[in-house]
Amino acid sequence: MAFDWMKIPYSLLTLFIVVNYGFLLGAFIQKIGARAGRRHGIPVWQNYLDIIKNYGQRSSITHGVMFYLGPVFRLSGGVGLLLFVPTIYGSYMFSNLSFAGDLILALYFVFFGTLGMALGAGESGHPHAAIGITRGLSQVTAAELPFALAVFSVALQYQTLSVTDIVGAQQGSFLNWTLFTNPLAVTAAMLGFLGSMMRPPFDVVLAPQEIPIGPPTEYHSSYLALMQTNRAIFPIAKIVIYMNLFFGGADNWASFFLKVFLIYLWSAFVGVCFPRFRVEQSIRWFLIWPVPIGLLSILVV
Amino acid sequence: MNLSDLYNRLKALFPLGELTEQRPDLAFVTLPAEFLRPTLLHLRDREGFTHLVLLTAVDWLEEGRFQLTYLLSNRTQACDIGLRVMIDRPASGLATMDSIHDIWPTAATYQRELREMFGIDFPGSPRIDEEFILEGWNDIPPYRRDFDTLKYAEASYNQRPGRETRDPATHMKQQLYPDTEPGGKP
Amino acid sequence: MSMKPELMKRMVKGPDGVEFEVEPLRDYYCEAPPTVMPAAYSKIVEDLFNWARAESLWILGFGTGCGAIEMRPLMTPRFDAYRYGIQWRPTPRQANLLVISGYLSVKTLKRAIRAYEQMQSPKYVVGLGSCTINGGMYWDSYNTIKRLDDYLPVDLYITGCMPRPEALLAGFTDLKKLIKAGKGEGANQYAENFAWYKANQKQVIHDWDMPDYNW
Amino acid sequence: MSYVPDRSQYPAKKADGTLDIDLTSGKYLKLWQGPNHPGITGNMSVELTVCGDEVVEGKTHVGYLHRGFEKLMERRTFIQCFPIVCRICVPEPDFNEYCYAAAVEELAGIQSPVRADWIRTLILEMGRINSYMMYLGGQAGAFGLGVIAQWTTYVRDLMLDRFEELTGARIYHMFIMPGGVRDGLPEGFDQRMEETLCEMERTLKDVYEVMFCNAVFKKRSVGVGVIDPAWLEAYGVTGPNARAAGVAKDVRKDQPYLVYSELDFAPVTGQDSDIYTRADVRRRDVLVSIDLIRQILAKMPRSGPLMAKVPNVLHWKIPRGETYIRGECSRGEYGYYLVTDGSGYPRRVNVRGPSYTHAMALLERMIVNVNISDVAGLMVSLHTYPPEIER
Repeated sequence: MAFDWMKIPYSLLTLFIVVNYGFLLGAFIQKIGARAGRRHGIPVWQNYLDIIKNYGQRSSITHGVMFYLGPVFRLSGGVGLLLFVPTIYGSYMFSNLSFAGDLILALYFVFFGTLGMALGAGESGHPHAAIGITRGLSQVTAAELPFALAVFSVALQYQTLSVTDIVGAQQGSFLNWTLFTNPLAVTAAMLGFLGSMMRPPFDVVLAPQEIPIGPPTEYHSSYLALMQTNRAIFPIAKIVIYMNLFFGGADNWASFFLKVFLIYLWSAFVGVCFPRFRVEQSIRWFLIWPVPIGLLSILVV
Repeated sequence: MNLSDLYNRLKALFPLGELTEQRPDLAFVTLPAEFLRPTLLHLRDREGFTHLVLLTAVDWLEEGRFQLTYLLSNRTQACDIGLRVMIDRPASGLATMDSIHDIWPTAATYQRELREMFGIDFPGSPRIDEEFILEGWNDIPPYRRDFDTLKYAEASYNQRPGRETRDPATHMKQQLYPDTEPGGKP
Repeated sequence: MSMKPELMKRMVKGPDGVEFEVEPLRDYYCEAPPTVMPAAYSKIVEDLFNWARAESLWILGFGTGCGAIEMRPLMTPRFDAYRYGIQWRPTPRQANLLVISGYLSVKTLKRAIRAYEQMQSPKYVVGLGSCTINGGMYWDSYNTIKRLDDYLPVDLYITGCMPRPEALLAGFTDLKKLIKAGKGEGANQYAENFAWYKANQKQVIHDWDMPDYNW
Repeated sequence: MSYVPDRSQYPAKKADGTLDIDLTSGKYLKLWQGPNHPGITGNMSVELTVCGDEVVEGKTHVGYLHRGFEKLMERRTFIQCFPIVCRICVPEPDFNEYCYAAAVEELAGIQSPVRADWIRTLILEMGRINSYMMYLGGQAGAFGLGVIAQWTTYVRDLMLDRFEELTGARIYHMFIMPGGVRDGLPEGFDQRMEETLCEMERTLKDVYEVMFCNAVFKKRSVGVGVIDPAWLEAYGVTGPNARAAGVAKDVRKDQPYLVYSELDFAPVTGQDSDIYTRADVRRRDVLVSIDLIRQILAKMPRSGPLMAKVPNVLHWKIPRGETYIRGECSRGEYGYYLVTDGSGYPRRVNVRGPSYTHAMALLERMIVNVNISDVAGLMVSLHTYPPEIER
């Protein structure tokens, strides 16, 4: 089909909505975590203030070109991931630039940001950053493995690689969701999801008590603000993929917000009540539990 | 355990000084420096004083001596004995004493502190010459009696004007007890 | 001045067998003195920035003295400082408020200076407790500095030994007022009187084995 | 599936037993943990030499908090020393006050009143609970379980309120004077204390379920950081660190001071001396302290003098003598060695803090071959407070 230029402003609109929702959702999840600690927690608009403050810092230093490009890569990873999956199913405005075979592209984008971050933080030359990168790459790889397996199993199940078609196949009653038609794959993917969200028990990459605070150690003012923006977009984009693949997508913004919030909450709840694994322990955990489930799901399909 | 009995048993073996029974479960004994190591080993292995509580020094400036106190504790008998070793105190430069870090590894820490704070050297003790607490110290060891901390502080740090410091004795005498005889300072 | 061996200029043979020269003081730090950072051109933008800076204070998690013990109650349920946009940052790069929590021994002063210089401007310093003002309890101690503002540009002092969390919250509220009024220019003040501050610092830090300014 | 490290890269030992570490070889990395580090206990620093993911050598550096108390006290009269001793150890200051007061009383031949002894015991136990609460939060936080710190600090604040109504201060109480205590219990103190203790027991129950029954926490802490019982005497290990190794070292039982001989309790011990056991011993020790406070409030005399007869403090001279007073604080044996020379000023005061041995010699011995991730947890599990190392 011919490329429709109108899609570009529309997808930018999607981006705008998602960014704001990401900021608010992040603060809200933090408030929920604070509730567990009998606190009130930060105000919901705190993230905006931090962003403005960080962009408003007057001085900033550099460690080289890759140090600049690191947050940029990360941000483009998040944005790209978001732009190439349909946010709202069936809506012309918010189906973004998705085309056939975009599932592989999405998988690539999930990893893209981490790699860019690794390169950038490596340039900063801080030992804590270096240790954090080695931990992060190994753990993210282990966490992506079950997700990839689950994605393949879903792709086999629906005989397509287009997210749009997969979502379309899940419409109708919620019994058509992959959650019920292929529970094994969903279990594997959700367990892997924990690992990729950088929350306990899999946040040893950023563990403040051990390597403060991992890869972003040297990042400050504007760089940090870029990464915060990405921290708002990237989880949402990832959740959008999960939602489309496993939870029947969303056909209007209301259900979109609701589903994203619930999926996000899943990782937050686990995060509040668990300490963190050591990196080799977490990798072992991923290889023992989710990966076999993922393989099993492929076999079942 | 009765500490005077222990003292008599030890006196048969080593030339000990007088015994000061501070409490029924705490006594101090003076002994010459060369007999310190055998006494410590005897106390640790035969008498069950296995716990080195502390090792510290007292600066008797007037007598020109350092007093090293090795305080040992016997947990099963619930009593402590402190060994006082008097070593002579050079007016400037390091005093010397032999190290006991091979008997109690943790003594190395105490000896590092004594080396820095009193200027007592323990040759052979691990990391003895590294800086322990102070950094870039350029005066006589601060715990010696002839080091005046107030003078040093006023000389090296600029004070904030407006702070009054009075001698409490005279101040409280004027304020509270105008009728008492003046409090003496040494 | 005693130079630590790992700071000396030397030839290093890497794992790949290539010989190269490292001079840590030159390689790892930049020695350019700080410059005065101008405010944003338009006043509205600067006011917006100041408002955001005031409302998101990121404290550097560096407990330099006794006062640090009241920091945990400050961050926990009873006095929940997160409500006011106050958070901990573990690394000086991302913090913009350095809380000197209590007396500073000379050894800690050295680390505090380096932590302060690694923070990004605008940055603020809050002195906690009487001992940062005039020595307090330790007025005659040979190892603690007596007035903090000779060595770092202090924006605010919080008195007490030690200050209660309520006092800390009140102090931070006042600091926010200062910043919103555009008075929180400690970094520029440090840059303007750089020579004076350095002279004071080197007067008490006898083994100065670091660059004059590390970022 | 236990973690088997690759020792092929490890440094060889030199003749004098020290490791032969060539930093220019690129095999080793120097990591400074602290002083500006969230995982460090207070303001100290550990210089780690890591090889791969494991520590091959660790050196403790202290002195960032040195104020020279032992020098300052030599130029202050006996009563002037009293307000500054509590500054030596911040999280549990009362032991400084008690040990100093008891030492002065012994050398001056003063007998503190019975009622004062009971109140002193009460204050020491309250301080012990505070210190343990700080520890539990820190131990969980070192392994990334931040919520425990929130809960324990919340109940610690409640206990600080009791301190406040008793002594008038949150942290530095300056309540145990040489000769007795400043004041008696306020009105209705027992009942409010009882509420606090109940709240504390509830919180400890939650802590037990979330922290000690947590699979991940066990995986991190069981079998990590073991203290060999053979090291106990060599490194002068005391307190919970020794009790977790199966040795019931507790000054409160071995050499009862104050009124502990009239109280009924048993030292808490554990067997396998790892991080988990040390944490569990301290958790159970809090329960013991709670029980002790209840006993004290039930048994203590409600009337009687609070201060013994003390000579005019302005020219209070104490004859020449030396003594050592010890108490069981939350980290181990806390002691004051006081020497007087007949003048109005102490000749020499030496503070023996348990962290002095735990954080220096013992930590440097234990930290070898530990994963970087566990260093923070190991350090916290020794429960060291830097201020009492360097005074």
